Amino acid sequence: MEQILNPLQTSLGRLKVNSPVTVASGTFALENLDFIEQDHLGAYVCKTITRYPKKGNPPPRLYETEAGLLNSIGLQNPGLDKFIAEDLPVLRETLTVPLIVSFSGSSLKEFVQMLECLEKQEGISGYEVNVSCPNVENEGIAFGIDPDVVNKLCALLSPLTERELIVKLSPNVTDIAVIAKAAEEGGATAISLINTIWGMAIDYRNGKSRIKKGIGGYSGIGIKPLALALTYRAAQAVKIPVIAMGGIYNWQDALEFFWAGASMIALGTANFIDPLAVDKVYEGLSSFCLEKQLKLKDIVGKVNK
Amino acid sequence: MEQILNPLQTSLGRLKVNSPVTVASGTFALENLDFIEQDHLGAYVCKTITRYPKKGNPPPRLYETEAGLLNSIGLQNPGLDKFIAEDLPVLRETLTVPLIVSFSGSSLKEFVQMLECLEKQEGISGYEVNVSCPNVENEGIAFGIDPDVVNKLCALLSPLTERELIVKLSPNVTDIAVIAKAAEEGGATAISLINTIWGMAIDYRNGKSRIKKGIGGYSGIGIKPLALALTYRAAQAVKIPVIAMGGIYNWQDALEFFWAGASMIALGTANFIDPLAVDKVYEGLSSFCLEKQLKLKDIVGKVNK
Amino acid sequence: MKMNKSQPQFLERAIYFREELSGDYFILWIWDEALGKKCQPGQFFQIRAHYSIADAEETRSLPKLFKPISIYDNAEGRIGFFIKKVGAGTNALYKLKAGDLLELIGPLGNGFPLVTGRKILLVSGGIGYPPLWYLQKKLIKHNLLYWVHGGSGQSDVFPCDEVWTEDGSFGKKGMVTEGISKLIAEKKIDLVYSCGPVPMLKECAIITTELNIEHYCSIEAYMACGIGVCYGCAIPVGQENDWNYLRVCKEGPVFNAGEVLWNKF
Amino acid sequence: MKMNKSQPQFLERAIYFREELSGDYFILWIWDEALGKKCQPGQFFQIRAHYSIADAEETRSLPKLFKPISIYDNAEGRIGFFIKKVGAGTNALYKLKAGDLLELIGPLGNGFPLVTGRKILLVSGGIGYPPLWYLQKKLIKHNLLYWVHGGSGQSDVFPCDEVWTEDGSFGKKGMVTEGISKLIAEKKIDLVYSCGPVPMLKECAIITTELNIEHYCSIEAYMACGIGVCYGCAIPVGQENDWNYLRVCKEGPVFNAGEVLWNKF
Ligand SMILES: Cc1cc2nc3c(=O)[nH]c(=O)nc-3n(C[C@H](O)[C@H](O)[C@H](O)COP(=O)(O)OP(=O)(O)OC[C@H]3O[C@@H](n4cnc5c(N)ncnc54)[C@H](O)[C@@H]3O)c2cc1C
Ligand SMILES: Cc1cc2nc3c(=O)[nH]c(=O)nc-3n(C[C@H](O)[C@H](O)[C@H](O)COP(=O)(O)OP(=O)(O)OC[C@H]3O[C@@H](n4cnc5c(N)ncnc54)[C@H](O)[C@@H]3O)c2cc1C
Ligand SMILES: Cc1cc2nc3c(=O)[nH]c(=O)nc-3n(C[C@H](O)[C@H](O)[C@H](O)COP(=O)(O)O)c2cc1C
Ligand SMILES: Cc1cc2nc3c(=O)[nH]c(=O)nc-3n(C[C@H](O)[C@H](O)[C@H](O)COP(=O)(O)O)c2cc1C
Ligand code: FES
Ligand code: FES
Repeated sequence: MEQILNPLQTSLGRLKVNSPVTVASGTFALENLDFIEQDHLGAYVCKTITRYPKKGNPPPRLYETEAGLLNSIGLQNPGLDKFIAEDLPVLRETLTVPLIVSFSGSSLKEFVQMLECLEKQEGISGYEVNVSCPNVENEGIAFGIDPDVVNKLCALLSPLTERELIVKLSPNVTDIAVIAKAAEEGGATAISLINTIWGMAIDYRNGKSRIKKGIGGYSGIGIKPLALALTYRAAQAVKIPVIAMGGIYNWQDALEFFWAGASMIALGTANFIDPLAVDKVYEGLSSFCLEKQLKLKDIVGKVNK
Repeated sequence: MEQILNPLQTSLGRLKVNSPVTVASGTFALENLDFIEQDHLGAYVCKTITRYPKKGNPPPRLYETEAGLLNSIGLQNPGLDKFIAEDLPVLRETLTVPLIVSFSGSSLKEFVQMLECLEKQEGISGYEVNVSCPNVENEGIAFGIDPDVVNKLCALLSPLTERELIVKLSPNVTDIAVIAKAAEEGGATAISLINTIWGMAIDYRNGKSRIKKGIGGYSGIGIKPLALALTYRAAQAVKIPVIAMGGIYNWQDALEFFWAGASMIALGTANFIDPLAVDKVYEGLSSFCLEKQLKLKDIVGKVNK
Repeated sequence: MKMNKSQPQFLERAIYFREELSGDYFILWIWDEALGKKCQPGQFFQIRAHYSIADAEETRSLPKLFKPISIYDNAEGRIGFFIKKVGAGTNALYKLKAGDLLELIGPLGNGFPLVTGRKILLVSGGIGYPPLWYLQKKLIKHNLLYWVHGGSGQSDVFPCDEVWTEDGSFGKKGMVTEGISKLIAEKKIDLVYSCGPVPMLKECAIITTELNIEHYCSIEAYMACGIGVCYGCAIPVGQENDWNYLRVCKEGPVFNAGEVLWNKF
Repeated sequence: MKMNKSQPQFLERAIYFREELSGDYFILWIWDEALGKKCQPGQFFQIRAHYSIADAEETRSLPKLFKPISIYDNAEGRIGFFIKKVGAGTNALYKLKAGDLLELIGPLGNGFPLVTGRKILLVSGGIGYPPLWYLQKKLIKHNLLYWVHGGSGQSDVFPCDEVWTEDGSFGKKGMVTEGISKLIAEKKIDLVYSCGPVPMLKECAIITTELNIEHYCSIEAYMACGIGVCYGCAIPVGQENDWNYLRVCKEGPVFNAGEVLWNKF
């Protein structure tokens, strides 16, 4: 039997990566590197930053449902300047894998300004443009639901950078294929999906909303079938790579997404459920490929009905 | 302590019902009455019928995921004429609770024709207009995503009947509140939600889609947080009653939906999971109300954050 | 020939005996004379390990669907379910001990047509074995029977007249369908009953259609309700230009093999 | 005063002893000397009954979040978790026996500032008891201590100096916070440590602020990651016009009670 050297090697646009496993923005930080092998990550995606510091939403911000997690963080973050001054140097220092910076703006102009600012910084391999956070109003998600706006945003950003330009889409839309296409045509080099879906939970005894803001973002295993359907739809609609996420807890889950058309997958809630999730998914995929003597790339999109 | 006679009594528009518990179209039929007390149902909703017989989708049509069920039935049904000739007489004979007939058309005209036909039949208390089935193309769901079409459909149908006119909405839209409002303004007397959401599952070993058509409809406990969020949104947007469904398995789940704004709830996948679900939910709600000395009506929409 | 139907019931019954067999097979026995009287060979139950909402609150498990399991044996009220552990549902059943509660819906489905004075070939593959056991007990007095069974290896083999294994570890090596034409000729078979995976049934059906031999097969399908409500278990039945999806749980699980549209699966 | 921090670890440890207490309380003990050396009073672990993906495939349960549990005791490598069964997560812990595996992430959080030569009041409510046990063991040699504990009934009561129960079934009847002002005066208290439900901490903080007494409280919050990554456990800390959401798992769980914005909860 011929040995395949690294069956998990893949690429994200121009970026060659050694692992198809990455992490979902907001669910993984440097602290997690205490638990896993950094080399098992194809890229490191940081928590979404905004132009100005954000306090985020009032607590309670979390609630675990029967099959997933509700969150209402509201993009709490220190803002772009502090990110650049304080966080970025540490990230540059610590990371041996490509850094993808997730950011979100409240207007087209702000997105452009933020990108321009980040372009001046070294040690960034790509951006994840978050137009899909359900936990903030008039920001993020307002952009993600309108194909024309998404198209325009990408058309404004793509000429300004040689780095990877990933657009993160919202599942809370009527037709994700249209939005994915709009991003591609605007010059996005990849799309990622899904962000959390709307979710709510109420204490049946007294009617109290489990999270303060009422509606929050729902993630975890319960959204996997939806994430998989949307990954399939989006992957059918565009030629650029798709980074898939939504309820991936183990390597078997991950494989479903590769078959459906994802080039990379990201672990989100799984990092809370199992600190070793990245390692286990990487190793599971590795063994699968070695055993079946295939390259992961070769199964991407090969779902059969 | 004063005794509340029937704390579960409620009304659906003009229709007084003795129970706020009903069943989701396509998941319950006369066969189920062998297992439960018919009186525990506020109404009986039959499987969606179409103008002409439908074969439905090729098998496999079902797959149980970690937290719910994928289906791809494709509205298999005998068609309107056979329904009227064969099923309706038996339903009339057997039912002691109001009958709601669910139907779906492939054009505005067909919806109107079907309603006219059904109007001539006795023993029907209301209609559930299904504009939201994800398992058929160019039918059902195409209507449910466009507020103008939903509005027009309701405006066409509502003058033709004195019976309850319930419109069943799709969760696969960007803003359910807009669609709910469009239905209300068109003359719907109630809305019901949610129908299944997009879902997919793949055999990780060989890439085979678990259901033949690839993407199917996802129901069950995994969709509960989404259903609850959309119920809350829709109930905030309209004054007409909301019939809520989506992952309700037990009476505690049901209470969450009443707090969120539902006047009635429907059990769908729960009927497969537990043949006694209707009885258990009814009895659980009853005990809860008696213990707390309240009428269920009084908590509708009273969620607090 | 007669078809028997009876109203399905929802019941909870304690397991009074549990048998561990080779490989991943086991038998669960319940005892209910009244229920036993309603059952016919080829019928099945939707069964599940007892689940209570209290479990859900106290533990971390979610309730799941019932699983369709054939009646393997039914004598004097002792009803047996012969089960192979293949996934989560059957694994939960596997873990049950005598005394534990089983949830049952049934008896379900049409069952096999019963006959007298015929020369019958029984063909089973893998977990298609159990319903034929109950069937042959009913047929053996008034018919001539020959039973061939196939499995992938020696742990998938059970008592019958002729055994085939895919790996050749027991009996003849190959697919159980390989020897059928010859057997039909040799034994002058005029009726075939089969149960097993769809490819096996299809193979069998091609042979019986060619030889113009009556053939009833019991078909497996993924089920949700089991009682004819959801239309999830449908398979294509009829003529090429006049067919419909029929429900395995209601119009089946036994179908006239010549009427199943094997190419539309 | 010193604050201790150390890199949290992910570990699997066998339970070497399990104690059943009154009501729904129990203690799980693990043994790890190196780990014990890293722990400080007020710190906690994210813990969970061992879960394997094989469990998920074989059974019907889904993996769930870890649960934050304080260090109750830590002596010569014996680390104790004193737990109340309140929901699914703690129930899964309740079911563990000696020998079973526990998954742990920790030690986490800042811990209580340690002092000498002070007159200290410890105030605990319900499941706020465990971290103060470990704390008082560290403080007792070099400080004067008085510990009041409150619970809803007699099964929520544990060794301390003064007990309050809401139903009056043991000790004094009422909320534990009712006697605090008087105690502070009587015992010339100059430092308060508290742990318990937010309303109790708030009440306590109002009193200590009014009396201008130093007060550290350990706060509970719903957690996902436990390591400062998700920002799910944040609470409002700072001045009315200059505040931020700080993470209970990272900047806490111990906060200066005077800096917590109790009205913004
Ligand atoms: C009418 C009828 C009678 C049956 N009688 C018996 C019986 O007597 N004894 C017995 O052991 N089994 C019987 N079966 C099959 C049994 O129902 C399935 O093995 C069971 O549902 C699997 O459930 P699970 O949760 O354990 O596995 P799952 O997790 O659902 O599946 C495990 C694996 O088996 C495959 N699989 C699942 N269900 C089926 C199916 N229905 N057909 C083919 N492959 C499937 C899946 O693709 C998967 O690879 C019968 C099925 C039917 C329809
Ligand atoms: C830093 C810290 C230290 C802790 N130390 C201990 C300890 O030593 N011993 C101990 O028994 N418990 C301790 N707790 C509380 C413990 O974490 C919760 O009781 C546990 O998470 C409940 O999980 P569950 O799945 O069993 O219940 P759930 O199903 O999550 O909840 C059951 C009920 O408790 C309520 N609840 C859940 N979590 C909390 C919470 N964090 N605060 C208040 N109410 C809640 C819910 O609303 C629900 O009504 C600590 C919490 C924190 C944050
Ligand atoms: C606590 C939490 C915080 C999150 N924060 C962000 C964020 O800052 N930016 C973002 O794009 N997505 C954020 N997400 C969404 C995740 O990146 C991911 O899209 C989603 O959780 C679905 O994947 P999962 O099911 O694997 O968690 C967050 C999710 C969670 C649970
Ligand atoms: C097997 C199956 C068949 C269904 N058939 C229909 C249908 O014919 N018409 C319809 O409006 N909804 C249909 N639905 C959707 C349900 O009525 C319901 O909206 C959905 O399942 C969500 O509720 P649940 O999570 O309680 O099942 C079907 C659902 C299932 C699972
Ligand atoms: S399983 Fe529902 S109709 Fe057969
Ligand atoms: S629990 Fe995640 S930051 Fe505290």
